[in-house]
Amino acid sequence: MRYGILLLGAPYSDQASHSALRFARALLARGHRLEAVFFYHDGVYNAARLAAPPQDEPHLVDGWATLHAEHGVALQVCIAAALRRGLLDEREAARHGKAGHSVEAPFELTGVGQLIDLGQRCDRLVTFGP
Amino acid sequence: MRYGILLLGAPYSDQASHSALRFARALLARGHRLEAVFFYHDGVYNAARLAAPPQDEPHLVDGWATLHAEHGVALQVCIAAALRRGLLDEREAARHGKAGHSVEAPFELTGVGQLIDLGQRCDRLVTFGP
Amino acid sequence: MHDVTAPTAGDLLVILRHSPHGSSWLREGLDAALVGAAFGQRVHLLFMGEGVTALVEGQQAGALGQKGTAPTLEMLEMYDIETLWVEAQALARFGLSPADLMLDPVPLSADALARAVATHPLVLTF
Amino acid sequence: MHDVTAPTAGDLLVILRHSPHGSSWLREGLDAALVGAAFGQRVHLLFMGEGVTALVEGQQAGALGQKGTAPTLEMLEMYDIETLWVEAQALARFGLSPADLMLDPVPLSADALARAVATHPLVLTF
Amino acid sequence: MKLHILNRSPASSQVPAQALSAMGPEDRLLLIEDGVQGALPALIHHYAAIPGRLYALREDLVARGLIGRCDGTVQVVDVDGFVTLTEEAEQTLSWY
Amino acid sequence: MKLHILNRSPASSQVPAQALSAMGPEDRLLLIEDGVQGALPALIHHYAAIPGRLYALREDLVARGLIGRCDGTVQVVDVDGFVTLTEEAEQTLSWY
Repeated sequence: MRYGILLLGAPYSDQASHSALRFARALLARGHRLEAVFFYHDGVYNAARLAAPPQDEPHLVDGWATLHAEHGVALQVCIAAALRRGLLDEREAARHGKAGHSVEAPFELTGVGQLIDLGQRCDRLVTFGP
Repeated sequence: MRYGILLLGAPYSDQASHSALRFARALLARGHRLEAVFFYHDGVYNAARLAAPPQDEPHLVDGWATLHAEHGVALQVCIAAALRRGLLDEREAARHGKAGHSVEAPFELTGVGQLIDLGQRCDRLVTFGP
Repeated sequence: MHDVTAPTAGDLLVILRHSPHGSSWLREGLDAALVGAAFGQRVHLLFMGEGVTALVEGQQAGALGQKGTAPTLEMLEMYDIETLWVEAQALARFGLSPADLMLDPVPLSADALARAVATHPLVLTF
Repeated sequence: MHDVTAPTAGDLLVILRHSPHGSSWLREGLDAALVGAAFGQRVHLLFMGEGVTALVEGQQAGALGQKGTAPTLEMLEMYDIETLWVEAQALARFGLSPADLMLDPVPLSADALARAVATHPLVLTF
Repeated sequence: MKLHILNRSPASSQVPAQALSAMGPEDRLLLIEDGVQGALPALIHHYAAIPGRLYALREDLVARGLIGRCDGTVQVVDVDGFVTLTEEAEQTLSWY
Repeated sequence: MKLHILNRSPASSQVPAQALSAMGPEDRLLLIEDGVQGALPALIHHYAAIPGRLYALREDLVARGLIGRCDGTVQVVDVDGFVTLTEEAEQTLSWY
C-alpha cells in the first residue's frame, strides 16, 4: 500500500517524531511504500539541519534523511509553518534578506497543497501529533 | 522589584511567548527591573535568528532583542535544550563541526544554573508555559 | 440552526478542537481546510471541544496585534466551505447558545458526530 | 512509605506532572532539580498527576533507544535530593500501590500537598 | 500568599484541578490565555472553592469575545493588574 | 472501519473522550505513547463502550514499565501489529 505520514510534533519535545520514525521503518519493512512525510505545526522543527542531540539519543534529522536516501521518501516541510519558526532554506533566506539557512536537502519547503495531495494519492495517511 | 521570566513555549505555536513579552513590557513600564528571560524547553525556539513571520504578525525575536537593547534584559537560552533542537551559536556550531549558526547575540547559550541563579536573585520569577 | 441526522458526505473532514489565540492549531487546521477546498475537494468543518469557542461572536486581535482566526472564518464561504458543524455537547458544556455564535453552524448530536466522521474518506484532526 | 502532615520546608520545590518517554518535560524538570541541588539548594520533588508514573518500577529504554528518566531518578540520592513526594490521589487514580514504585516516595494527601507548596519560596512546575 | 497563574480550560483539562489542589487558603488564581474560558458562567463552578480569589486577564477575554460573558464573581484585571498581582504575592506558580 | 490512534491518558485529558465520541460501531482504538496508561486496570473503565476493539502498543508499554500491569481485555500489539491495524482499517484518525 501507499502510505503518507503527517508529523505535527517537535523533535525531542515529545514522542511524536520518534513514533513516526518507528512507524515509517515498520511499514517499509513490511513492503509498503511511504510516499512522503509532511511536516506541519511544530513538526517542521524536525528539519533543523543544525540539530546536535547528545550522542546517546537518536538523531532524528539523520533518521529522516536516511529514509529519503534508502527509500526515496519525500520530506515535505510546510513553508508557512517553517518561516515563522526560523526554518529557511537558502532560497527563502535570500528572499528574506537573511544570511545563512537552517533547512537543506533532502528536506524541501512546500505548501499545504502537498498535504492535501498526499491525502488524495495515498491509501493511508497516518498522523502523529504532540 | 527585580523580576525574572521563565519561558517554556515555542513562538507562534502557542500564546506563551506573546504573554511573556506583554508581561515583560508591562512590568518595565511600572518601573520594575527585568533581570533576564530564561528560555527553556520549547521556549528556546524564540532565539531562532532566521525567524521570518508574516509582516502582519508580531516579530517575537525582534521583540526580545528590543527588550535587551532598551532595558538591558539578559536573554539566556538553555544550551542543552537548544542543541538538540538545532539552535547553535557560532561557537557551538564550530564545536559540533557544523557550518552556519542559528542563534546570535543578544541571545546567549547558557546552563540551567542560570535559571537557578535567577530564581535566587529575583524577587519574582514568573513562568509562561505552553 | 437545526440538528441533522444524516450528515452530508464529503472528501475531507477537518476537526478543529482548539481555541482561537491560545495556539496556532486553529489557524493551521483552517489553512488545511482552505487549501483542500481550493484543490476542489468537498471540505466540511467540525468544531469540537474547545474548538467551539472559535465561533464566538465579537473576537478581536490579540494584545500584541495577533490577528486571530475570526477573519479567516469569515472567508470560508468564498472557498465554498458551507457546511460547518459544531459539537452540541461542547456547546452545552460552555453554556453557549446559537445566538452567541457567528456563521450559523449546525449542531451535531453525539450519534450524528460519529456518522459525520464515518462518511468522510479522510479526516484530519487539529 | 507513610503520610506526613508537616512537609519539610526547602529552598526549591520542583513539581513533575508528566510521564516518562511521552515528552521531555520530566527530563527537563529533573535537570532543573539536579542543578539546584548542585548549587547547594535544598530541593524537594513532588510527583503529581501523570508524573506519578515516572516512579513505576521496571521502565526501559524507548523503541529507538531513548534513555528515559529512570536512570536519572536513581541518581537523585547522590545529589542529596532525598525527599520525594508523590500525590496520593494520583496514585489512587492510576491504581498504583507503594509496591509498584521505585525509590520509596512519601505520599501526600491533598492538604499536605498544599502545605508543601506553601513552605517553599520557589516552586517550579514542569 | 502565592499567585497561581493558569492557562488551561476546565472544560478540557485536569490542570485547573491541579492548580486548585496546590492552593493555600489565601492564595489567588489568575486565569490567562485559554484559561479565561473558566470565567464563563457554565464553567465557573470549577472555582467555587476559592471565592473572592479568582481573577481573569482582560486582554485575553477581549481577544476571545468573552469579555461581556463573564460570571460576575470573577475579578477582571488588565496586564497592569497582572503585574500588581505579582507584586502583592510573595511568589508565583504557573499551571499549564 | 477506521482506526483511531490515541496518545493521551484518560487520567488527565478529555481527548480520550473525544476519540470515543467520534468512533463508529466497528471502529478500533489503538493506545500509543502516554495513551497506553489507559490500559491500566484502574483506568480501563473509560473504554468500557468498545469491548474487543481496544489495542495498546507493546513497545510503549514496555518502556513505561506497564507491560505486566495491563488489563486483560486490552489487545497488545507491537509496531508491526500497528501497521497491520492500519492495513485492515480503511483509514486512520489521530487524537492527540
